[in-house]
Amino acid sequence: MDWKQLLRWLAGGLLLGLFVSFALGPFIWQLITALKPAGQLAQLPPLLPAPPTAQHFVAVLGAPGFLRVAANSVFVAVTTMLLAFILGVPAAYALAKLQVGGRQVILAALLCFSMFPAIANVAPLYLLFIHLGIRDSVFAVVITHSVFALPFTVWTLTNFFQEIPNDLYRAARIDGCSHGGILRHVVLPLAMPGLVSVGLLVFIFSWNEFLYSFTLTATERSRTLPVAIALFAGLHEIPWGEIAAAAILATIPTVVLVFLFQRRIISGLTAGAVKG
Amino acid sequence: MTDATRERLGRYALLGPAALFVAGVALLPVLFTLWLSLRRQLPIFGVSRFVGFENYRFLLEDGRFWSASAHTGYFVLFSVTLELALGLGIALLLRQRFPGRGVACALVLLPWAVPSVVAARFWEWIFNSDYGVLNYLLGTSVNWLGDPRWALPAAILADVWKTTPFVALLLLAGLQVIPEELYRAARIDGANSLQAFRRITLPLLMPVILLVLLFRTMDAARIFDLIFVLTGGGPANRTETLVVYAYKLLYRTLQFGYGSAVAVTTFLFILALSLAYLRIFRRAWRMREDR
Amino acid sequence: MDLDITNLSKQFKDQMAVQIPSLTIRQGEFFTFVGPSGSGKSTILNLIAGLEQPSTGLLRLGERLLNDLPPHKRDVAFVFQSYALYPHLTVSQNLAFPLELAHIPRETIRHRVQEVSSSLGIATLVDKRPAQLSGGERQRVALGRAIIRHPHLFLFDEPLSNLDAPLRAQMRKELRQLHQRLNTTFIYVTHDQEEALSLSDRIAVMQAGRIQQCDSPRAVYGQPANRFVASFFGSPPMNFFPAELQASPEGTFVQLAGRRLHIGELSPLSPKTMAVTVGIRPEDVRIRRESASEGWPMRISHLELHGGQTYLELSIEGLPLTAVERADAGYRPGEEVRATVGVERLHLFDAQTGARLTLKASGQ
Amino acid sequence: MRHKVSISSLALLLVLLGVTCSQYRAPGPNEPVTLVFKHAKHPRYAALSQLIRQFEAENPAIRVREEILPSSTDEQHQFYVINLAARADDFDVLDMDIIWVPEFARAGWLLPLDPSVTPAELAPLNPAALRADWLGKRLYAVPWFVDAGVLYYRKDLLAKYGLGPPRTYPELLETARTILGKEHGSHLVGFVWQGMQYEGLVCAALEFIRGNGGELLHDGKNPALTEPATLEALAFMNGLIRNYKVTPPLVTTLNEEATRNIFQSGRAVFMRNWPYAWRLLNQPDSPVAGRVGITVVPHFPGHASVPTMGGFHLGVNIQSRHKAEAIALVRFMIRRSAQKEVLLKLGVLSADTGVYRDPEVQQALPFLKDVLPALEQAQPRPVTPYYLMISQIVQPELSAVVAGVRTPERAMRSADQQIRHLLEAQ
Repeated sequence: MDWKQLLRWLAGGLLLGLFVSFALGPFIWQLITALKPAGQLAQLPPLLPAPPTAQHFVAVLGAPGFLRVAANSVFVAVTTMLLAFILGVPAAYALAKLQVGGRQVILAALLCFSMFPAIANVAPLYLLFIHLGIRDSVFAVVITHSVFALPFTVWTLTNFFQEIPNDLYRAARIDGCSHGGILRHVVLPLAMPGLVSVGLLVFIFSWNEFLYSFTLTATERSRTLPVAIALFAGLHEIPWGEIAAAAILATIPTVVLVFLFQRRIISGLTAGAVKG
Repeated sequence: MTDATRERLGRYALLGPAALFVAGVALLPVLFTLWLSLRRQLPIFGVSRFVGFENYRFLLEDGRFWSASAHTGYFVLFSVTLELALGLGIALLLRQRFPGRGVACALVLLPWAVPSVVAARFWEWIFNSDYGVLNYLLGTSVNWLGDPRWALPAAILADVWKTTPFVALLLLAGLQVIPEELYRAARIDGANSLQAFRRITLPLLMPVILLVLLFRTMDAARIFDLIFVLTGGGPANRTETLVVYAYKLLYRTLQFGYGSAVAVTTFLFILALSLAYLRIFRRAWRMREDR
Repeated sequence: MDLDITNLSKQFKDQMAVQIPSLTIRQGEFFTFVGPSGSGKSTILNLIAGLEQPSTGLLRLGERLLNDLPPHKRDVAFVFQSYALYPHLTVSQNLAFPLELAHIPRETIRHRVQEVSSSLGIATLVDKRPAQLSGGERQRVALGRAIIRHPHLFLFDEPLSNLDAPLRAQMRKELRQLHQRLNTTFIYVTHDQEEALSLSDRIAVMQAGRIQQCDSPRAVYGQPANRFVASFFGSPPMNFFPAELQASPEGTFVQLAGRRLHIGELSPLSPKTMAVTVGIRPEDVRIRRESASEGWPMRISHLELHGGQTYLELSIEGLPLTAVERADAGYRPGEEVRATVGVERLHLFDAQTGARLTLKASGQ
Repeated sequence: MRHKVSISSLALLLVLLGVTCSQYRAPGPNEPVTLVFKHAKHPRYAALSQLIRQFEAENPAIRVREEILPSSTDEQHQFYVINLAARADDFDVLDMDIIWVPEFARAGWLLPLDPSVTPAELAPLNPAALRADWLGKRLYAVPWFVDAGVLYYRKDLLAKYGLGPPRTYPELLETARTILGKEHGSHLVGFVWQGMQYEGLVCAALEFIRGNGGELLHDGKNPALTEPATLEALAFMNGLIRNYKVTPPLVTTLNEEATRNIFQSGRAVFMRNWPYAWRLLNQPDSPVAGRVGITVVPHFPGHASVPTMGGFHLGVNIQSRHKAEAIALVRFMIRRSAQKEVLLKLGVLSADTGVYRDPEVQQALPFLKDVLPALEQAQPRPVTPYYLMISQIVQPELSAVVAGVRTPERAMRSADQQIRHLLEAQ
């Protein structure tokens, strides 16, 4: 390796190091905050907690209903993902593989709905759920999340499905597959990497979403984590340590998923991103 | 029924459930908001009547609306540009093969896994000019969120932190499909890395760049949570964006009609931008396919 | 069972992709649609398979009307250019797939998979996935997936074009043998004229969605129905020259490159002269050394060696002419030669319509 | 194999759907009425549940379910607006920030309480707070607990230099400058208050303005922003930051908690805040525990202190299906015994002024004697249904003054115009 190349590697490593610390910095700071005793929170220095304390984590985990809310969040995110697939996969398949009239228009219209400011349509949406009688239920949240995840799901999956060679799809029809059979036997297994990434993105979206979840829920029966975190603050008093601890705890599942699937996300999006 | 009609019906049957849900849950509220925006609806004045485009006409003379538009434009321009530049840099670095690449990828992706309300709290804590870690590390005492000159840039920084991973990820995906041979050919033709980047990477990546621009612009133009938590629109309204303004009109002051009009106008701005992108987008694709 | 095609057409937006007034493909026949890309030949296969719906027309297999049947009920098998093997299934799963969908008992399936894979020489590969196979092996698996269903019709869409030359030659032979063994109708689509000639019982030459000629390989090559068909077959391709046809009491003559050739009687020629195109296959050109007195004097501009043969590039009055000679004849570039062509070897086409003009005398 | 997985997950989904749906069932005829009580997450709200159990014990036919809202007033307000505008009937009793009461009442979302709640019941309640509950001749809510701006000071520092708690703003300025001049080297600042662009800024600014005899709005309809008293007060606020450097520029990011954090870490001499901070400042791990004094917010010479009144009020959703029961709960909550619990257990200030004379209370919470004058002098923000609109107009202008990007004259002229436009538009 000559010195020029070495220099390039060093520069690249340095830059990457900078990026990574930019990405990680706020996390680490949040973790430090979560470990600081309450009295030290509004002080700097000391930079590091002395001594570190688990009091905030204990308080969060021990808070009444926190586990129930965490379970709600898991249920909502997983079900949202499933529903987005149940609705989105056939639609994406139809758009990708069957000559559906007005395909461009359908895709554009889908995109349009995701452009509308959420704060404006949350109130009418809420009215709708009152009429349907499913206010303050996880299902109201699930339905909303999956519908607002649909444009992304359909767009990305349509692209994945288009990457599947037409001949395979024709072969399956000759071999006796119905549309459902083609989806099940050919399209889904082949688009698995894409499904994994889309599923993960939808999961994260649902896990993190606040405004709809907040409006559509009223009690711990249906509340999700971001809403619960918003509830940590008192009227004037903001328990920074507990918020930091709750934020760290709430981020862990998505972080674990990102770590588990990062390879899949990248390879999955490759197929989808390219054709737009 | 012939096989052909059955077949055609089958296609729409596949689209049906998705269309039904979208129409019910997404379209209805939008229509309702459109309808509201044509009304003067002020419960505390006891007013509820149809006024046509009166609300939209009033937008023209509402200085606060225009300054919110300007802030939104500023926010979109700088956050999206920065995210694109940073994201591209990260993507180019991560394309190289090196030990620990997977871990680096995952680490860079992390901010994107944080709920945006929580991310805003992170940054509120970091920007605190008294005991925030940013001033501590920089050795400065800048009033990040309280100085009219710094508040919007600070919000942009927080947004860049949160969404650059998404941009980097999509760009990285786009980079991975550019065939390696092209770079080898360029090297043989005597191109240096900068030229290779300009002549090969950029043009071939253009469709993905445009896709990223589209999604990011759509999101950035609707920025709400982050600014609402960080500054609430202040100081001196210098960070008030369109959606923050719409929120205040709708939920703080119950101007349902006018607030809806601001929301609808925001939507129209985004729509116009997206259509412009899509147009460029289609052209870029055609160019690529012709090649 | 014969396949009857009546009045079939397929229109895509503003373009007529296929138009076939009538065609019968007989039971057990190896029938090939050949033509350049975009000539509509693959569309015909899709229409027969039911992957696309015709704009008009009827498809009948024996007594059965195919039009309203979904693809898998038409009793056809399809072999794709890309093989279309399911990448996530093993070879045996690929083979078994259509049978499983037809709810055939598991035992029967296993038996048939075994039988087919051993007959195609892929028995050792059954547990591999397509990605682990070579091109030829994939091709065999694709064939196997078609055979295993015992269909009435085999449809082949350019199945050999992804293979390299030696493998292609071998697969051609195997396909031919397979056809003999199965004694089922094969409908084959290719753009490769050589493949069409060597494999088929009958060939339909397609251009712009229409059949230009439908006949045996010998006839298609020997009596091309028009200039397009003539130019499509043969390697090197047929030479064409503008010429004039002159009718006189002494008979009919062709005025070609300064010479007047008597070609015997020609069926009705109303004007006394007409513009024609003369086609000469390279192998019909006979070359002599300069010492000969007969024929056109020419100069060899270029030689191209093809194994045992040499392609000679010549020119008459500025028009190029290709001839084929044995390689050991020892011609050199720049050499002056004379070329002759047997009158009975000339192909005459109407210069305007391109249709073949038939000589009465050389009729038989 | 694969499709079996997807089918089973679908089945699981359906089962779960069924399970959750089955939770919904209508109450039988003999079951007690269940009231839904929506309230914010107030400090130590667990104590509220005990109070509610007490109510249930007295009224066996009524069950009360608490549904807690985030304490962010924005999120609370948003929630109520969406629900009340939608005529939702699934909650009966709600708690409201004092400034929402006229708004919700005017919008017709609240049930008038005046025939049921008797004058005798209202008599002990803080009269200034109660003023916000009347619209026209009807009573739409009752004060549940109250709040008033107070001035916190560092007892130890003032004592060190032989100074007493300031009564006027010039005194405060002088005291702060004296101490800052002597305590240089430490990161001490003089006076912190809420200067972020939000409702808290209006509360703080109103104390400066009213302490100088100025007003925001006369009679709930005439803007008074351009009057000299108002402008002077705002110029003083700006001067605290830019001329006297007693208030740090970062005040533009401070809300209640941020000011408390600064003060609690021992880095400010004075702080404007609400009484809630007292308990936190005196926690064992607080650096300033035991070194804090509390007094009425200052005024300008020749005028009186007017702390801004805050607090929460209880009302009944007009769509409630159990109006009588809901009113019973509201009346229970303003009863002397309940108000005492509110003060002692919830740690908020009771609306019932009589409670403060209770010896038990005086003994348990001795600091109340310093807070009581503030509660007695406190005035609500302009009582009008349009207050929130006016506040939305005033907030950015006040913020512009505090951030130093506009002069008080320019800012208030602009606010004045917008408010006039708004009030004419009705």
